[in-house]
Amino acid sequence: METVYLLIVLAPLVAAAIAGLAGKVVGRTGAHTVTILGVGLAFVLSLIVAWDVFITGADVFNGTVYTWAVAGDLAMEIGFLIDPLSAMMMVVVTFVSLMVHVYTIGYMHGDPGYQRFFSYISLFTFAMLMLVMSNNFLQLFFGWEAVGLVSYLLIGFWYKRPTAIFANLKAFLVNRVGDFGFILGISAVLMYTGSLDYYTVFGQAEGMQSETINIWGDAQWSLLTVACILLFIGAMGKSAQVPLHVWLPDSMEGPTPISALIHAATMVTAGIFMVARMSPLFEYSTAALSFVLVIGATTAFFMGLLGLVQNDIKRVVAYSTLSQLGYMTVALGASAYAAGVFHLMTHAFFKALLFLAAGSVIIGMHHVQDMRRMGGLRRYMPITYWTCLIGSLALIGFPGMSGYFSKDALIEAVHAAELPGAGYAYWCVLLGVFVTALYTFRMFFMVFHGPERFDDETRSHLHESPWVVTVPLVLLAIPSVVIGWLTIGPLLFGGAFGDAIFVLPENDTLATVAGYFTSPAGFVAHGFMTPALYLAGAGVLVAWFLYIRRPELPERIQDRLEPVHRVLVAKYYFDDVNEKVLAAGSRFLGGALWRGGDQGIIDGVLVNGSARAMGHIAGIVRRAQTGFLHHYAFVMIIGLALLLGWLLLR
Amino acid sequence: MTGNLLFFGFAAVLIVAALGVITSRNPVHSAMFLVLAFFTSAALWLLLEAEFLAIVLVLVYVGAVMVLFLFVVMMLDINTERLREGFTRYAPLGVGIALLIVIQIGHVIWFRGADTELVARPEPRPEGYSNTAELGQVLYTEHVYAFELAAVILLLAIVAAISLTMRKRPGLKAQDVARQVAVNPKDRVRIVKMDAEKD
Amino acid sequence: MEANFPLLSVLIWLPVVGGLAVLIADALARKGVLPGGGDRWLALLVAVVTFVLSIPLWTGFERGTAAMQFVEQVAWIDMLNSQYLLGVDGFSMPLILLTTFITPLVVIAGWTSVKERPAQYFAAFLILEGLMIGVFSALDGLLFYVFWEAMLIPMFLIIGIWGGKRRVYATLKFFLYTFLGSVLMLVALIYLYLQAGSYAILDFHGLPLTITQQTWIFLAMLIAFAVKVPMWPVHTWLPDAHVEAPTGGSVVLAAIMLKMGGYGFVRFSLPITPDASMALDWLLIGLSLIAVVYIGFVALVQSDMKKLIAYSSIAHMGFVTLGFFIIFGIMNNTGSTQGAALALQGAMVQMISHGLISGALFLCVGVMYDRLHSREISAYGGVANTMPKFAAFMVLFAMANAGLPGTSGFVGEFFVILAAFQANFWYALLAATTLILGAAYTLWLVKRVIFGEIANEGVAGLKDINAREFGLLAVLAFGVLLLGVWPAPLVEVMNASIEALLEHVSVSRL
Amino acid sequence: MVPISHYLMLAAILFAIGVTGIFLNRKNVILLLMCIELMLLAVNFNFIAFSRMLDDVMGQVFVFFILTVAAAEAAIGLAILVVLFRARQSINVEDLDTLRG
Repeated sequence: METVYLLIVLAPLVAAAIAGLAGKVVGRTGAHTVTILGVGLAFVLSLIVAWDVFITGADVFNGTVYTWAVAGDLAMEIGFLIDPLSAMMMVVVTFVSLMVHVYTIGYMHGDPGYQRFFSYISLFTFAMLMLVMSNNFLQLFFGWEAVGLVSYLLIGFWYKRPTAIFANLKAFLVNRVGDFGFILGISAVLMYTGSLDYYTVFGQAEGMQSETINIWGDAQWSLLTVACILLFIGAMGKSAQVPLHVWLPDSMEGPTPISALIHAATMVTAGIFMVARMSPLFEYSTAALSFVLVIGATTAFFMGLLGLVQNDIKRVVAYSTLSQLGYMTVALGASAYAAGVFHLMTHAFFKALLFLAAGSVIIGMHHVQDMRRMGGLRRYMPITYWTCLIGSLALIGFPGMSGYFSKDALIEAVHAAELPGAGYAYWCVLLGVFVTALYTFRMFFMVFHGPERFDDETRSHLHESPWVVTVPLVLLAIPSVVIGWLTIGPLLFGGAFGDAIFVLPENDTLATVAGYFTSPAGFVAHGFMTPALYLAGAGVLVAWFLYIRRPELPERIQDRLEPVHRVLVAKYYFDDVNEKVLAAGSRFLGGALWRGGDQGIIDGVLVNGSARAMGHIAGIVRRAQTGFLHHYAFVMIIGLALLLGWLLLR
Repeated sequence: MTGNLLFFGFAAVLIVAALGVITSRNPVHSAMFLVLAFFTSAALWLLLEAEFLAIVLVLVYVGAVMVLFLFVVMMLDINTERLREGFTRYAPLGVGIALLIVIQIGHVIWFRGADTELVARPEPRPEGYSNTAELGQVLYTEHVYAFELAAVILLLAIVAAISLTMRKRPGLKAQDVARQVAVNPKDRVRIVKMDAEKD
Repeated sequence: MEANFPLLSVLIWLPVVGGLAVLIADALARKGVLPGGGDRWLALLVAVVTFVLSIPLWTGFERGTAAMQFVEQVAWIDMLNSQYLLGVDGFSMPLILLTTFITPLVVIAGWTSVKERPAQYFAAFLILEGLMIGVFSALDGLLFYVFWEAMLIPMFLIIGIWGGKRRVYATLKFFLYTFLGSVLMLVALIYLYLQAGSYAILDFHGLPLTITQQTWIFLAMLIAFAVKVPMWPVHTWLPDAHVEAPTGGSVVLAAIMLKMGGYGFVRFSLPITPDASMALDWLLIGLSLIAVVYIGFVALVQSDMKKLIAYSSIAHMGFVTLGFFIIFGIMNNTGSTQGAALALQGAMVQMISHGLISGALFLCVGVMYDRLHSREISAYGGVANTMPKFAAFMVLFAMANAGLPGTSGFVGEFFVILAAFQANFWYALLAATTLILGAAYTLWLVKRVIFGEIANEGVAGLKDINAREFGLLAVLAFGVLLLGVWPAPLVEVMNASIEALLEHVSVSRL
Repeated sequence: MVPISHYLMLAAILFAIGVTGIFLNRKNVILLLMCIELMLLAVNFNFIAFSRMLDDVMGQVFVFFILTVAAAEAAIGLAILVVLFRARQSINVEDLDTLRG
């Protein structure tokens, strides 16, 4: 089996290398053929692996590929851990990646950086697979940073655009802030366990509870809590949780396929995956779980609100992604890891679908992204319309759709949680459902219904996208509908994740949910007894009322709630604080240290100052060196006389 | 007593000559006074039975060095007036210090040196004593290296003096064979293309 | 190769003699005896042969032992009991290889860009190479000192003759700074000689010294090594020297000369004065962390590319000294040497990796400077449009500089941060800020230089790198990636020496 | 014979005159050189006197070498003087201050 795993990882890498290094040789067709083949191979093999793991019930594979380095007696290795969690992630990653590859043929048609783009997304697939298949922290961190790198390259893919290269720098730096915490978390884990291997570390998690660390003054902190919170800061960066979310909306500067693949379906969920993977650690730290819960809830609700005031179609979807990531995080905080990961999977499908649909709209509109200049597109782009509708329904949790199962399960789990902050989290996720429905259908109605707000020139070119674009849409729409129905049973309540996810009995909120789960149909029926469903319905209705029935109303509401609107448009001033305080502050500090410290004190006072002092002293001393022989003779003679006198008088 | 008489006579002349050296307005006179000082010194050294050195002093100093001095003084057209500016400015200081030194040394000699060999009169050398032979004995045996070194220093002085004062005359036509051989046609010949003149 | 082949001597003297040969060949070419232009080929030949000869050092190196290998011993100055004693262990061998690896690249880099006195330029680098290998392989204190000082001369000439506008100021600063340090080191060496009765460094290691003696020796050597590393606050010579130095000079300075300071710490300070090192580790750690954080901020605001990279060098070298001096805290906290080994390992790998990365970055700046004759960031913008291949390399090296996993820049930083946590939470926290700061200054540089619209006509007229430059950068890129993906061979070479050193320092001398 | 002390006294006076000469003629290089010769002569006197007193020929050997070196010194000094005069048309010490910083 090991060869298969290696092949899964290496096929995209080799394809990326061919497309990237020999792009001119293989040409455009060659580039997309070879990368699609590579990723396709990885997908097929991932399916086989998943079949093996879930259906056949193969043992967990935990093996080393090669030893990266041995320092002292600490062996750092590159290896694979194939268990249900990673098998599921592999399928999701390779499937969405494959769809995006195909879609890209249409979307990037005619772009001069065609080969480069395929190389990057294949490379991304490789990095993401390394991340999810890792069996140790080192490789996890490698994949973690590597996906960040590719994300950086892809956001800045159109490197001539000032906004794009600003966004990619910002994305990388914000991610680095997360990684800063992440690497410290890994250090904490290593310090106690003396190992970077997952299983070794998890085996000692229980003992780590009683360990303390002295950070400030005499206060003793639980090492486990510190480690978990630090690790979670890494997840906050990658999965864009408040306050490290600021990079994700800006990352929409990248081409749309990237937004679908990296900034919706896979990379941003790496943080969720990581926390789920670390469940044996997080479970023992209530404080850390609480922290996760509150951060997630805040992201879920408040980022959703921002989606209401955006006019760029991609940004609406981006804020919805933020909000949904918050949902997943909430689930993690409530110890419902399985629900979080389940939502991760369903979200990967329907959000990729929504992004690709948005991309399809953008192709149709000739790269216009402002929803205020769209409307009534339903007639021109039927396939996009229907697939987008499916995606939207899945997103808001329409009964029976995949999103319904995952979201409902996690809301119920949060409801059952008893951690500090669980009440706040519950209200956030519940209200979030209404907000989600509102902004989703606001977008949907503004784009596909209502009056046409574009000129005739655009209308003449408007038509459905080519098949390479629509086929992935359809292929993604299928799992968006059915995947929840099919997998909720085994994944959430059937213990399909096995030992990959560890939950303490007293934290097991999903067990409470399992109490009223009999079958998928029964779960749908149960949904009608919870407020979430009605809130979602209300959201759709309000959207319909505001944007179809009375389109003049939003303006008036906006005027009435001017302060609120201003705060929302300014995105809670996060960007302003970051730019004006943190970035400008750093530059100011750097300048002050450089001019004041290096040039002023060290060079000015110490280095050149000592040189000046030396010159000054020499200036005094050199007056003795007149250069006149008689002065020297005089001094010599005086000296002689004094010496003689001294000899005589002594 | 003739010894005493001779000593005081020569000593007086020596001091007068030395004073002449430093006070003469004309450098030629100074040089001449110096010659006189050397002569009297040679005589005094003879009294000390250092015959060889006395002769050397006359031959080398009077015969060679002082002649050199005179040459230079006469050859160079020196404005002595400017050189004597401020002649007396530091004179009191110089004389004072000189007196101080003399008094100090005298003090050492007369008071510290009383009742020692210093005030004793040395016995005359026995018959047949040759200062030159004795000096030659040690110079060519014990101090032969130093002697050779002194020779080298003198040689060096000659070479240095010549090379310092030698002048390259402008417009001197000399050949440099090495450069002539190393000539490259490219450096010498320039081929100029010109249009043929029409009309 | 038979056992008693004087490999190290050949490595030292071949480049020196080769350098002189280049000078002679040039002189003869001027006289017309030899055809001109052969000097650079000769220089390249010598550099490559030296590199090839240094490979047996790697292949023939015995991994499992900390003992000195390839030892050569010849009486030198009997009166002082000083010997011509050479040898390598796990600390010095990789550094020698780094030296022999970088020098041919420097020669190639200067192939056409050095217009003035090219023969002397290449000769200076070859002689410098020999002397640097001498520093790394000398096991006799006096011999070490001679190489250490002699090395300054070619570097002094390189900056002073082929440097930029303010080269005189830069050379003087460089020379005086390093000289100040080395004089104090000489005092310490003489004192050690008086105590030990010989100049052999290994004899110094075994000296029983009181804490007062150790402290003074430690401080005297500290200044020498701290200037070379350079540590805050004796770092200000480096930006000036780098800015004024020609490309090759910057590369050698950053890639190899800075490593001498770090090497000095492991060869002298730690083993000779372990108790003083332990007593004063707070000082070194403090200075290292200041280097990481303070210099990180300073690098952010530089407008001159070379200066920015120079400051980033200081920050990265901060990790080296941090790695060396947290070991006491770690051994104290955990009671085992595992974390300390990680720290030392990280510091050593960081040295090698920084040699490759900073060398590569300076070469990149050199490539641009050759074309536009400006080092100002503002003179560029959108280089990726006209130089795509170059841009790819530049981004790769920038990422390596920012410590991206999979590149060599990651390995050392990762090790040191992991280990620092075991000494103190705050050490690790401050050290880890380099993840943010390093990325910030490097990628901001990339953003302003490489990305964006074509900024001006100069950039519009840029030609992409030629085959020579491509090969140069590709070789370095390969090294950077190889070390990042598979550092095990390098780490393995050092392991035994590190274990032995830890064993050595953990026993108090008092 | 005269006591040795007389010679020493004479030498002291000679030396003092030489010193005074340097102060008086501080601008004329030729006279400075002559004063130095005077002082050397005084030194030689002492050597010879002590050599006589101690009956040791070493003192005279010293004088011999001093004479040699002084001759060489005078030769080179005068040569420099000539060159200097050619270049500057002056032998005034105060004009020779190019090396002063």
